[in-house]
Order: sequence, then structure tokens, then C-alpha cells
Amino acid sequence: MTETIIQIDQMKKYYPIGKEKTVKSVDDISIEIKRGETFGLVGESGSGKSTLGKTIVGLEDPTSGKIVYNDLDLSQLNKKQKRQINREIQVIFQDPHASLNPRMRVGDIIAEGIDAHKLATGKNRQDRVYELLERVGLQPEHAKRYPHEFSGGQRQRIGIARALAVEPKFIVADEPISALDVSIQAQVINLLEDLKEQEDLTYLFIAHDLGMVKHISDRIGVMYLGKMMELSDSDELFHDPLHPYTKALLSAIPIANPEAERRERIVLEGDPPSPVDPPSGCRFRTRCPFAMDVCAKEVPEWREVKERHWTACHLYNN
Amino acid sequence: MYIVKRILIMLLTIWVIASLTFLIMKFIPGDPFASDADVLPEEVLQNIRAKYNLDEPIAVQYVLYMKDLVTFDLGFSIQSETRSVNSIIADGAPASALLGLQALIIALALGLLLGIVAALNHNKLLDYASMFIAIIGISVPSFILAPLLIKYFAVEWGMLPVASWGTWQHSILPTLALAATPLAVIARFMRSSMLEVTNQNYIKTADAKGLSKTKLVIRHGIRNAILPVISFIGPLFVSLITGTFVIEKIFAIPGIGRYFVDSIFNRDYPVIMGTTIFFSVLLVLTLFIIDISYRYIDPRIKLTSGGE
Amino acid sequence: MEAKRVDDSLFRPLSPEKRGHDPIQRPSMSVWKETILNVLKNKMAVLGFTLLLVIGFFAIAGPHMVPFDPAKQDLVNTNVAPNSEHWFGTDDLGRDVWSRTWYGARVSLTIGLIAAAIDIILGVTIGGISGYMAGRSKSGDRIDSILMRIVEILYGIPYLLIVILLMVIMEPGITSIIIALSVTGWVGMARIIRGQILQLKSQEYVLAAQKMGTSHPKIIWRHLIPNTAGIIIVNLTFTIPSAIFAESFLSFLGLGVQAPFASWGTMANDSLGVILSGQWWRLFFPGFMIALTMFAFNAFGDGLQDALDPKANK
Amino acid sequence: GSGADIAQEITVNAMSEPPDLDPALATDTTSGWVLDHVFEGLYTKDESGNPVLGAAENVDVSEDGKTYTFTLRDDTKWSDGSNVTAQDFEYGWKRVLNPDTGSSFAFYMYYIKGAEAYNKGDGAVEDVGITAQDDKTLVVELGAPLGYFDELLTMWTFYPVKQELVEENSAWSAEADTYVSNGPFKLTKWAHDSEVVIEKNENYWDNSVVKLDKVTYKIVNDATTYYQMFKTNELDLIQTLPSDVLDQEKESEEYSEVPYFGTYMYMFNVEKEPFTNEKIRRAFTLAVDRETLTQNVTKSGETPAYAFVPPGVETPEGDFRETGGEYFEEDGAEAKRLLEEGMEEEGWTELPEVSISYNTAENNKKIAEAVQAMYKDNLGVDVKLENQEWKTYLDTTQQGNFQMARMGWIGVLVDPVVILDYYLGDSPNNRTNWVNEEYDQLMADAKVEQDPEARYELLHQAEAVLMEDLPFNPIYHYTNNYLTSQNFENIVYPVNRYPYLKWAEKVSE
Amino acid sequence: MERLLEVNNLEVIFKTYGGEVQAVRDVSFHVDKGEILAIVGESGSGKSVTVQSIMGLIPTPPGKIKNGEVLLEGQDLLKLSKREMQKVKGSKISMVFQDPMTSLNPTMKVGKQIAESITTHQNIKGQEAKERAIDMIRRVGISNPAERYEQYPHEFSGGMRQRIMIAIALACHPKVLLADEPTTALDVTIQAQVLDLMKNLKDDMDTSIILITHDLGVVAETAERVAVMYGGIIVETAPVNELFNNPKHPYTWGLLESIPDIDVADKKRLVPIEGAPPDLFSPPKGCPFAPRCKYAMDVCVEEMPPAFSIDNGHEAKCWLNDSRSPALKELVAAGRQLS
Ligand SMILES: Nc1ncnc2c1ncn2[C@@H]1O[C@H](COP(=O)(O)OP(=O)(O)OP(=O)(O)O)[C@@H](O)[C@H]1O
Ligand SMILES: Nc1ncnc2c1ncn2[C@@H]1O[C@H](COP(=O)(O)OP(=O)(O)OP(=O)(O)O)[C@@H](O)[C@H]1O
Ligand SMILES: [Mg+2]
Ligand SMILES: [Mg+2]
Repeated sequence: MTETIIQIDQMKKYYPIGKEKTVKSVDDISIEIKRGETFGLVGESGSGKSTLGKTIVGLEDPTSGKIVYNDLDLSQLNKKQKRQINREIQVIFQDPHASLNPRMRVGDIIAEGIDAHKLATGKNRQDRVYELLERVGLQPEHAKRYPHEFSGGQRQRIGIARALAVEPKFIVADEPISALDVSIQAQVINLLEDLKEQEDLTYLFIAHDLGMVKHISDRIGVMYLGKMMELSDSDELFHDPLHPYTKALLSAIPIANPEAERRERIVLEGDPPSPVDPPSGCRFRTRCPFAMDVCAKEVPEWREVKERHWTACHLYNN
Repeated sequence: MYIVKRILIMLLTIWVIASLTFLIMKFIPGDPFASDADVLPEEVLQNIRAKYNLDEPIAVQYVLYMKDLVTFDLGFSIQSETRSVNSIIADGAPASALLGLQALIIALALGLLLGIVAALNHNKLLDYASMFIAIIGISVPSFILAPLLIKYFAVEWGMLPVASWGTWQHSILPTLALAATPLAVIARFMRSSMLEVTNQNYIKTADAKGLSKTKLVIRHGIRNAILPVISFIGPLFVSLITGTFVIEKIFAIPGIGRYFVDSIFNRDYPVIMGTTIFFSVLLVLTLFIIDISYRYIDPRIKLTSGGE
Repeated sequence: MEAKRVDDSLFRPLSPEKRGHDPIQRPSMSVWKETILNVLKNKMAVLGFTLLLVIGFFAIAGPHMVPFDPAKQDLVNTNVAPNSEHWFGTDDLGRDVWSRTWYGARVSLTIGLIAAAIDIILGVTIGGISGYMAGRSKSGDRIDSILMRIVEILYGIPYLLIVILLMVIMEPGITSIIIALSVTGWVGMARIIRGQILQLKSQEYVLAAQKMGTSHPKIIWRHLIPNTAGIIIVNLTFTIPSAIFAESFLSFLGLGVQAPFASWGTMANDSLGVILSGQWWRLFFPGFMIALTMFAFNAFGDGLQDALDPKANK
Repeated sequence: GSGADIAQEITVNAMSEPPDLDPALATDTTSGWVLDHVFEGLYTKDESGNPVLGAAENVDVSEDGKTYTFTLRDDTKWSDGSNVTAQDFEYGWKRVLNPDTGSSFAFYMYYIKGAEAYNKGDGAVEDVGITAQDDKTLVVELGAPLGYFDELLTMWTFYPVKQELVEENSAWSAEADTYVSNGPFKLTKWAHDSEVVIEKNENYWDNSVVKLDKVTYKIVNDATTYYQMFKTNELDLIQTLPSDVLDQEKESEEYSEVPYFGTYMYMFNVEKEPFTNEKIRRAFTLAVDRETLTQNVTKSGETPAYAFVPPGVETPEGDFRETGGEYFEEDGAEAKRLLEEGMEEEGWTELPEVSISYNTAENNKKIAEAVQAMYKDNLGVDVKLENQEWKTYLDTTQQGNFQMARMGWIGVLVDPVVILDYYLGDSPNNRTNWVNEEYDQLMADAKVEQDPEARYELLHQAEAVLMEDLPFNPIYHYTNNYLTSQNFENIVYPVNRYPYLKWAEKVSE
Repeated sequence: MERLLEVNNLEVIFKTYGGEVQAVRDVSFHVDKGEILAIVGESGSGKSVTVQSIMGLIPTPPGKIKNGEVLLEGQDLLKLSKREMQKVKGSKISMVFQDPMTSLNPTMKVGKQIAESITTHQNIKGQEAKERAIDMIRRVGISNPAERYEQYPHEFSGGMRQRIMIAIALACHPKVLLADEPTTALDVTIQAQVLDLMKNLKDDMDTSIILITHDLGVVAETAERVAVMYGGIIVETAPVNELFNNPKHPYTWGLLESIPDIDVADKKRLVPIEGAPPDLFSPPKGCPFAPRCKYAMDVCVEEMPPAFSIDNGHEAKCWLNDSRSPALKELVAAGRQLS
């Protein structure tokens, strides 16, 4: 076993739209996620975070590139391995409404994975369901209800309980807390952290709430228009953001104190470009306050500018 | 590329249907020339059989038939020796198609309306009323409905001709008789899926825009709810426009529906094959179009793992 | 804000016995019990179900309630209108329509049930597999394509030809009818279910289930099919009467139930002439029974659908 | 009287699309019905159904009865105005016999010398005894004298066709605009599966007797429908009423019943138990109450059958049926007794299971059900019913896979021979496995017997032999029933053909 | 300031098999013209149900508005006929729904769905509506608006769909905008952009906005007043500064405590509110928060606290604000003893 649990190598995911065009949702991304770490992923909405997550989880096939899980190339698995890995890599969906079958009771939804992998039966199964419900802050009685009877936040917790049910090793959490109120968010984050300790989990944590991302993540990657822009340890990223997009992002964080004096917000000019026809060179250049000539000509190299701190920006090319 | 592949598959399907039909047709007992009139002497039968290549081994007959088929030559009827199968189809298809189309349009228009009205008035009087109509439509088959229509509309009230073909008045009763059951089924399908749709969040969104109920239904309801109806009317369309035996018989309509049945009873081999091929070409084409239309109705539907 | 008088003594830290006192929980009951209760609360479902029971009861007891054998002819008393002796009148061979109607119920209800079973077992399954597999992968496409080609082929081959073939290789009787219905009875259902599944399967909960490692059959049966229940019921309300009439056609051709045994379909078929001659009872009673059964089934189906829909009012 | 203002048009129901309007190819009564009106053979029928000269003006029969020399009328013309020639007859007949034509009715010409050999591919066309000596003279040589050759010549197979036309266009008979004929009417419209229209042929030699200007044959298959069309005056003449309306129509002026030259029966398979036993066959024959059956079940005036040959054959002594009489008497008790005797003879304590087969049709079903009930009542036997679709049924019965099977037999010509030939040992129709040399001999003798009286006597004897052995169970002799609008007069209802409209006239609106 | 919308004593229930869910119990609040009111609160506390009741979008059955009134410019919306209500919906009030994934019609082009909102009440049709819709797509920060116009919802990312929802709601320039968690799925830059858009709308058109959100940062930066909901009631209302600086309800305290501080480098464990929200089938007769409240008193369980008026426009439903309640110190001490 290596230290790296997931390695993504030059992965691309293009969606065809219409006749000729493709959306370059994820365009040539390479990252490694270490066992036991929480990898935060932030970035502009529509930049391909969910797509990246879905592809890792196996819900989409990459257009090109490779995903290696525990030294196993995911595209070359036999049936048994596939099944095992399917279980080990789990996902918490962004949308708590659509991802729950409206005609199934919550208990059955949660137990689905338990049944599929025969993890428990009979009374044990039920106990496990109750335990999971309690773990995510719901009550055992809820097992008998249907998803639509729950509020958005409650539904998201059902989704989390479902993912946990199969005792996964690696969880892609796609905005798992955005529909929760802050106090529950805290509960869930604590829960995720506890679980990580206890079960030796690794997370890919996608979120927009940078405070939470910072809090939970060991490292954070910043995406923009299908590309990874910056990657470093989380404190480092907040302390010394390198990429202009990251800077803009951090400056836009709303602060929960109406009287706190506002950080100077870097307002991004112009419209976000289209992933169908992304700008040449650096993708961010059209809105970058520091754009230079070279930015239009050359794709900036993905470099480790400081120790453990990577970015792709011409500003740091000496 | 995809289209080319689909067309090849369609041709293959038609070929399989034709071949199986050929085989079954030859397998079942009965002779086109057997009748309750004098049974013919063997030598005479031989002459007649030779005329239709029936004296050859089945494999040879099959090859000969397929050869002709490639040139769209469907041969001559055994029953009506002077009529080619092509002309039988050409003579009969217009009447059948006209009737079928009329019936389909009525069934669709009224069925959808009835279904929607029922769904919007779920568990209210109109819902029950539509159920009543639907049940009549479903449990009174056309062979009962048709004579009843004739009895009242033509004989008792003298409003319309009893049967035969020619003027538009002649087509009214058969159209109604033909449309009743599909109408009922479409209404039920529409009601059921419409009920499902009205529960969806996006209906709330549309409602919040202040759309009137009608617009809500027309713009947001129908397209999301119509899929089962579309699935249902594919084969229905084909069987309607190729004519319905019972209706054509009762209303004395010169369509080709009757040939689907009579040709088999008469063991009129070329006509059996001709009508079958005619039907399956239409069927395969229609089902293909239906499949394609799924994507246009619901863009989320992905029929093949390749892009399209 | 004028609060009502509150006892001052209550303003002290919460006593330990009250802390953590969870609000009273709702009574919990088994899924089955709940389902049955829900159905019972639905008037239409109860009405439909009761009617089905009543029809079933008469199918068993009906012929024994009158002293007439359903096959017994009385060529002198033909076409007698309903009266106190012959409750539903007699037919053109002087047989008692009441006992024939209930006797016929046995055949027709059996046929209806069988047709429904075929529709569900074959149609829903095949449609489910086909719709689910389409677009999943190259091999999934192939499965869908093959199944749909089979459907097309079965649609395409003239049914009458198949029936005659069966007639040649089988003895007439109920088994033959079952086989004759099984050959093509399910294809309509299959195509409709396939269409529904195609639409449904892009739902995220299906992805979620796949991710949970749920097997394909289970996804089809637990996630997709229940969400098409309404459509299945509607299609059944169409298949059942079709099968009842198909039986009369098959019997007429010689494949099915043989005279003098009756079924609603054959009774209706044999008495079409009364539209001209006015002995309405010969056509009306079997026809009415079919309609009544379909009404009961529809009411029950609709009610069931309402009662089982978790979102609906209960 | 006939006012000039009354449109001389009639609409009748042909029931089904005539498959072929080519005299060489037609085999069915519907086609025959139209052909009889648009063509005329050397002989035709008069108003009372007797053969009289038609296109021929004169006939000479040689002394040995084998050579017929016909002289055609001068004024017999095709509907396009050209003359009908003896060559047209010769061509037409030889066309029927030509193996390539594949005519099913060619065997009706086998009486002609060399015809059979030619048709079966063993002889040459030159050896066939049909010769047009000149435009007007046709010589026909028979292999043996034939008592009813004149009757035979009224059949459509013997109609002429216009040689040039047919040689030019093999599909001439498929559509109305290429159709040429020589009868009282000519084909003017053929809307397939909908209607056939014939109009008065002004070129017909005897056109003064033709009153109708137009006859429309509607093609309406369904009994309920055509009955209702009659009720709304969309049809003026229908036949074979739906059985449910017979009770109410029987008394009507419009109703008529005409015997039809045929017999409805159940064949016994004499090689399948229990009908190997003659007594048991008789028991099953006697146990049927034909009177009740025809009165209460079939209802359209059928005559109960106690023999094979139907009424309608004129013999010097009167009707063949009347002189022949009935061959058995129904008797339940006697039947029961015979059954027991038969079983004893065979050593059965229990009767082998019996099933009645019939081909799928409403009427057959009803009759079978009634007979089934009668066997139950009279013999205490439970018989099973089985039905099959027609062509399958023909095949099954042909192979002898039956015990008791429904069959009907209709004589194309009104002569007992046509009927009785059915049970010849080598007749392909005889599916009963019953072979009786005496019977075969009597029939052979009858065919060459030139003296009518002696001939009928032989036929009576043959029928007696048949009825003694009872390889079949006669039920009734057919009738046709009609509803005819009272506006018409002089419609002729022949025994073995559909109504003849040549002389019909519309007398009121 | 002019009161634009006023909700008084709103009570909403849902009839389900298990009984009546008392989703909203006696809720009253108001929004002034051109004001942004934020509603925060426990998930499941009835925020969405409250705003949906204003729009008349509660599905009936199973839902039922048992009591209360919704006054828009003095007119009670709950009393309007369906047809009259149609005129109000989408023109005077519009709404951004919480669930962007399912709230868009999957079979209708996204652009059409926006255009429809424009054409329904305004006299704008065809091409012009299309252009306006495209403009709206651009304004919510989606690139290639003309192309996006032609796409279907499933081709959009979650955040994009949410922006489409916002575009739909804003397209018709409502007087009141009900925004149910409009930015949960958006990254902060876009969120800022969208919030700016809403603020501009407010400034330009004097639109009043009810903003439901979980992000207290957003509340702090955007709202003028805040209402905090818990267990179907509003437990505290206050101007935004008051609420953050001087909260008077333990639930509000809990909320504020649970937020991580990004400026602090070392990772403390987050401080959630322990316990579970009340079962709304049989809500406690007293304060719904009492079972989870560290400072609960006997009175909290027995009696529903009235709204104590703290300051101008600041109210809290908590017995702690009663003069008779002991000082917090004592309560904390008592709570410690117990645990
Ligand atoms: N099925 C699809 N067909 C076409 N385009 C798609 C599809 N799914 C996603 N996309 C496109 O891919 C891009 C990335 O989408 P993705 O969902 O990964 O974004 P995201 O980073 O998760 O955004 P958000 O934060 O808003 O959820 C978007 O431009 C989106 O329109
Ligand atoms: N159709 C319904 N049937 C039954 N209960 C319902 C229904 N809709 C809402 N509820 C219940 O009403 C209560 C309030 O729900 P609501 O959606 O208003 O919560 P919310 O405050 O918006 O939560 P969130 O922040 O999670 O969106 C919840 O307990 C929910 O279970
Ligand atoms: Mg996303
Ligand atoms: Mg909500």
C-alpha cells in the first residue's frame, strides 16, 4: 500500500453538446490524494468540480486520462475488484432531493448498500440503520418516513448516512453541507472528522463555503474552468494565495459580522468564459487583473512554486 | 454512421420477420388450393403449384421469394390470381390509412384532453366521469361498439350511412369505433403520468411565475407526461393505419386490414408475406421514429452509450 | 407583548427529570400494516376491492344458486327475457344466462389474471431491462437492441399465424391460451415500461443506488419499477379486457375453451346478433360484467396508486 | 307497371370480393355470380332454371352422343361490339385446359376427348376435341356420351373469352376498363373490396329482355351490417340473414327461402372407434332430432336430411328425392338400443371418447352444441367439441384425424351424380375411409347409362347402399334465404346459383 | 418605512399518515419596502414552508394553511381567488426555489423558462423576450448566454441551475422577492455577484427581499433585518447588527458559535448545538428549543415564551428575557452540575 489513495493523471472529461461542440468540463487535471487526508476542492461554479468527483467515483467515464486507486487502474478492473472498489469509494451528492428515491422509505434507502454488500441482516441491519440515522443527527423513527417529508437539510443527512452505511474508504462529498444550517453543518463536519479518524477515511470535499473547506481540509485545490489553478496546504492557501483567481475568491468570502471591516474585494471583471470554447493560454486571463501578453499565448505550467504549493500562473514564471 | 447502422438493423429485423413468417406459414397445415369444392386431381394441383413455385423445396421457394423481394416484387395473390400483391396493397392502403389516421387523431386529441382534465381534477367528479368514459372505451370492444353505432346512428336515427365507402360520411362511424379504445387508454395513461408530474417541483416553479392552469399544463405538464402515450401510440399507429380487420369487415371498408387475416385463412402465401412485410416496414420505421422522438421529448434520455 | 400569567416558581433551572425528555414519538407500525391501513382509508380502493370480491364470490357460487346447468339446453325456451326463474334470461339455445355468466366469469377472470401476470412477469421485466440497459455501455446497448428487436419481430409476425401454429401443435384448453397470450401479450407493456425507465433512470437516485453497489435487477425492481406503478396499472387495465376478448377469439378459432363451456368473451361474441333482434340480455350481462370488473379494477388500481404514493394525501 | 321515371338500378350484396372475374380461373360462387351476368355460354338458363341455347343458335348431336356441333348466333357480340367467334370458344376452353393456366376447374372439361391428358401434361393440345371449324361453327368431341352436357355448358368455365384481348393483356380481367364480355351486362366498375358495377350491355343479342340498367354488387361481408344496410335501403337484395333476425323476418313479404342444392352432414371416420361399428354410426344418426334442429337452431327453412341427395333434381318420375324417400327414422330409444348393441358387438363396456369436429363458424358451432346436447339426452353420451380454422380443418380431416366431422357438400350442377360421387372409394373428398365396391360399380354404371330412367334407378340403388352403411350422418339440406326489396320483380332464384337478375325489373321506388 | 408585506399568525400544517406536521406555528413578521429580511434557522424549521405559503404554493392536500394572513400592500393574499393570485404571482412576488436540481423543467430549454417568466406578465413577446432572457442569463454570471439559452437543465452544473432560478425570479422585476437559499450552490465570487444583483434590484426598484440562507456571512453582508426560526416559530427578530452583536436567544447563540473562523490558523473543533430538533408532529407545548437549551428552565418546558421586546425592532421568544429569570451564570452552573 502506498501513501497515495487516489491518483488522477491527466484526466479529461468532455461532454458532447449539439453536433460538433464539447464542453470541456475537466481538462487535463492531475492530482494525488493521500490516504487519510481531506482534499478540499473549491472553485467557480461550473468549473468542473462535480464532474471531477463523479468521474473519480465512476459515475462518468473519463474522456481520457487515468485514475489509479490504491495502485489499481480503475479502467482495468475485473468484476470483483470493481464491486469492492465501488463500495470503498462513495459519494455524497450535491442534491439531496433528487438523489433519494421518492418511493422508498428512508430506512430502506440507507440500508440499500448494507443489503447490496450483505453487511448486516435482520436485527443487525435495523440497528445499523438506526445507528447511522442517529449519527447524522436524525432519529430512528425517521426510518419509516419518505424523503419528501424531510426538509432539505434533513435529506442531505440521509444521503450522508447512506454513504456511510457501506463503510467506505474514500468519500467524494459534493457540497454535502451547503443545504444545512450552520449548527448542523458543524455537527456534520464534526461527524465527518470523527469518522475520518475512526474509520481511516479519506475525503474529497467539494464546497463553496471556504470557511468550512479551510476548517476540514488538509490541502485545497482551486479550480477554474476545468483546470486546476492552485493547490496547497489549506492554511498556506489562505495565508498566501498565489493565483489571482484564488485571491479574488478569498476576498469575496462574506464575513459573519456586519461590523467587521470589509476586506478589499477583488471584483472580477467581465463574464466567465465558456467551457466550450475556453480562452487560449491561461483560462483565467480574460478576467485577470494582472493578465500579461504571455498569458494569451502559453498555457502556464503547473509548477510547485513554493514547497507543497503548486500553481499554474505566468506571474510565478521567472 | 449511427443512422446507417440503424437502417441496417432495421433491414435485418424486417428480414428476420419475413423469414420467420415464411417458415411458420409453410409449417402450418392447409393448402391454398384445398376447398370444399371438388378436391383436385394431383396432376392438376401440380400444374397450379408450379405456377407459384410451390412445387420446389421450401428452401428454394424461400430463396426465390427473397430474390423477388429485393426488387420489391411481392408476387401475385393465389386467391385472386389476377391481382398482384403490390396492387392489393396499393388499392387498400389509402382507405385504411385515412381511417387509421382519423381515429388516431381523435383518440389522441380527446384522450389527452380527457386524461389531463381527470388529472387536474383528481378524485373529483370530472375524474370519475373520465374514468367512466374510459372504462366504457376499454371494455366495450369495437366488434360490439361498431354494430351499436350502426344501429343507432344509421338505422334508428338515419343520420349516417350504415356501411361501405366513398363519402366522408361513410368514414365517421368506423373512425369512432376505431378510436374508442385507444382514446380510453390514452386518457388513462395521460391521467396517470400527469398526476405524477403535477407533484414535481418544477411545476411549483412554473406556478410561481403566475401561469394560468391551462398554460401550466400545456407548457410544463404535457411534454413531461406524454412519454407513455408516445410509447403506446407507436405500435398503435402502425396497426391503425394498416387497417383493422374487424372494423373493415363490419363497415365494409376496402382497406387492407382484412387481407392480414383473410390471407392467412386462405393460405394465400404471397399476400401473407406481402402484408407482413408491408406492416413490418412501417412498424420498424415507426418504432425507430418513436425512439428518436424520446430524445426530443425528454433531452435527458440517452438511448445509446455513444453520443447520440 | 402581554404574556399570560406565568408562575414565578417556574423560573429555575430545568429539573433533571425533564431534561432530555424527548417529545412523544408517533406510534410506529409495520410497513405492511401501514400500507393496508392506507389502502383501507381510500374509498375507491375499498369499493373496487369489494366489487372484485363480490364478482369472485358469484363466480364460485353463482351457478349453484339456480337449478340450471350452464350447458343444459332447452330448445323450446330459447331467448326468454329475464324473469323470476331465469334471472338473466336464456340464450338462443335455451341455456340459462345467469349460470352461464357466472360460469363464464371463472374462465374470463382466470384469463384476466393470467394476462396480468404475463404482462408483469414478461413485459415489465423485459421493458425494465431494456430501458435500463440502453445507453449504459456498448453491451447494454446491445441488450436493449436485441430485446427491442425481439419485440419488433413478435409484433411483426402475424399473430394469427402464430395462433394457427399453436393450434397445430397443442391441444385446445387453458394452457394453450396461456401460451398464446404469452407469445405477444407482453410486448406493449415492455415498450411502455422501457420508455418510462429511459426517462426515469437519469434520476440521481438511480446513480446513487448504483453507487451503493445495488445489483442491476434490484435497481430495476426497487427503484425504477415502483416509480412506474401508475403506468403499469393503466396498461393492465388495457391488457386484461383485451385478453378476455382475445380468449373468445382464440376459442372461436379452436384454441381455447370449448363449447359448451362459456366465457364472457365467447358469450358476447356469440350474441352480437341481439343488437338486431333485441334480446339484449344475452349481450348485456356478459358485457356488463366485463365493464364492472374493469371498473372495480380501475377503482382499486387508482386507489392503490393513491394510497401507495408517499406524497399523496393520506 | 314500369314507369320510365324509375331508375332501373339494383344494389345487391356480393358478400365478398370476387377473387377472379376470369372464367378460366374463377372457382367460387361470388365470381360465378358476376360472371353469369356478364358472360353467356353456348347454353344458358331460362327463367325456370333449365338449360337453353345461349350464344349458340343451333346444336347438332351425333348419334353416338359424342360429337356436338354448335352454330353460333350471328348477332352474339362482345361488349366492345366485335363478333363472338367459335375461335373465341376454342381459345377460351383450351386456355382452361392449358396446364400453364393452372385452372382449378379444368377437370369439368375432362369429358371432352383428350382434355384430361392435355391438362395433366400427358397429351398435346392438338388432340383435344375442341375445334372451331369456321367463325360460327364449333365442334366438340366427348370421350363418352354425357347425360347432362347441356347443364355443364352453362358453367362459367365454358364461357368464351375474347382471344385478341386475352393474348394481348394477360391481366385483362383484373380491372373494369380492360374487361370485355358477351353477356347481358358488362363490367363498368370494379372498386376492389368495395363494389362491382355491371351495366346493361347494348351489344347483347337478347338485350330487349334486360330491364335493369345497372347492377351494383356491394361487397359487404358482415351479416349484421348487410342486414342493416337492407333495412336502410342501401341494399335491395341480401342473402344468408343473420340467424338472430330469422324469427322476426320470416313473416315478411321480402323474405324468401330457396333450396340450395347441398347437404350438411357429419362424416364418420369408419376406421376410428367407435364409428368402426355400423350400429353405433346408426345410433348417432338416429339420435339427432333434425326437426328441432332446423326449426329452433338453424331456423332458415332447411329441410331435415334423411338421405344424401338434396331435393331439386327433376326426374321423369318426379323429384329424385321424393322418389327415393327417407332412409331412416329418428328414434331416441332405438338409437340407445343400437348403441348398446353396437358396444356389445365390439365388447366395449364403455364407449370410447367421442369428439365432434367442425370448422370455425358461428352456425357450425351452434349446430354442434345442439347435437352435443342431443347425444347427451338421447344416448347419454358426453361428446367433446373441437373446432379448427377452415384450411387446417381440411387438412386434418383429409388425414383422417377425426371421429365425426362436419362437412357440407354443394352440387355445382343439379344432378345426383355430382352429389353421390362424393363417397366414391377413390374420391379425394371421401375422408371417411368407407369404400364399397358395389356403390362404386353402381355409380360407374350410372354414368354411362344413356337412358334417363335407368340412370336414376341406378343412382337410387347407389344411394340406398350408402344409406345402409351410413359412413356419414346427414343433418339437413341447405336452403338459401333472401330478403328482396318489394320494388323488384322477376328476379330468378336458381337452386344452385345466386339470384339471376337478367329479367329483373324495378317496378316502384 | 412603508410596510410592503406583512405575515400575521401564519399556521401551516401537513396532513400525513402519521398525523399532522405542524410545519409553521404562529409566525408573524413583516418586510418594508426596499428592505432585505433574512430568515435563518434550523433546517426543517419551516422557512421554506413560510415563504411558500406567501406565494400560495403549499400543495393542498396534504398541506393546509390553518390560520393567518399575508398582507401585500394591505391586501390579504390568502383570500384572493386563484385567478387573482395568478396575477400577483410572478409579477408582484416572485420566488427562487431552494432545490435547483428539481425546480427546473427538465424538458424545456432553460432560456424558454426564463423568457416565460418575462412574457407572462409583461407585454413583451418573441424575440424581445428572448433577448431579455439572454441578458438575464448573462447578468447572473453565466458565460455564453445565447448558447446556454438553448440548453436543457441537466446540462448545467448545480450552481448554474441555481442562477437560472434566480434569473427566472428576477426577470419580471417583482416587488417582493422570496429567495429560498439562492446561493448555497454558488462559489463565493458568483455569490457576491448574485447578491449584488439582488441588492441593485432592491436599490433600483425598491424591491423587498426575503432571503433564506444558512450562511451567516451572507446575512451579515446583505440583510438589514434577520428573523431566526426554530421548530416552526420565529424565535428572534432583530436588525442585523443587533443580532450579531446582541443576540437574545440561546439558539441564535448556538448558531453564531458554530461558524468556523477562517482567520484563525489552528483547528479548533467546531461547536455545534447538541441534540435533535423537535418532532413537529407533536411539538412541545413550551419553547421548542428547550430540550436542547443549556439554559433551560422549568418554565421553558411548560409555557411557550412570548415575544419579548428587547429594543427597537428586536424581539426574542425566550424566557431568559423575562425579568424573573435567574442570571445566566447560575443557569450555566446548574447545567454543568447535571452533566
Ligand atoms: N451532462 C452534461 N452535458 C453537458 N454538459 C455538462 C453535463 N454535465 C455538466 N456539464 C457541464 O460541465 C461543466 C462543469 O459542470 P460541473 O457540474 O462539474 O460543475 P461544478 O464545478 O460542480 O459546479 P457547481 O459548483 O455549480 O456545482 C458545466 O459547464 C456544465 O454545464
Ligand atoms: N409536503 C410535506 N409533507 C409533509 N411534511 C412536510 C411537507 N413539506 C414540508 N414538510 C415538513 O415541514 C417542516 C418544515 O419544512 P421546510 O421545508 O419549511 O424547512 P426549512 O426550514 O426550509 O428547512 P431547510 O433549511 O432544510 O430547507 C419539515 O419538518 C418538513 O418535514
Ligand atoms: Mg457541482
Ligand atoms: Mg427550506
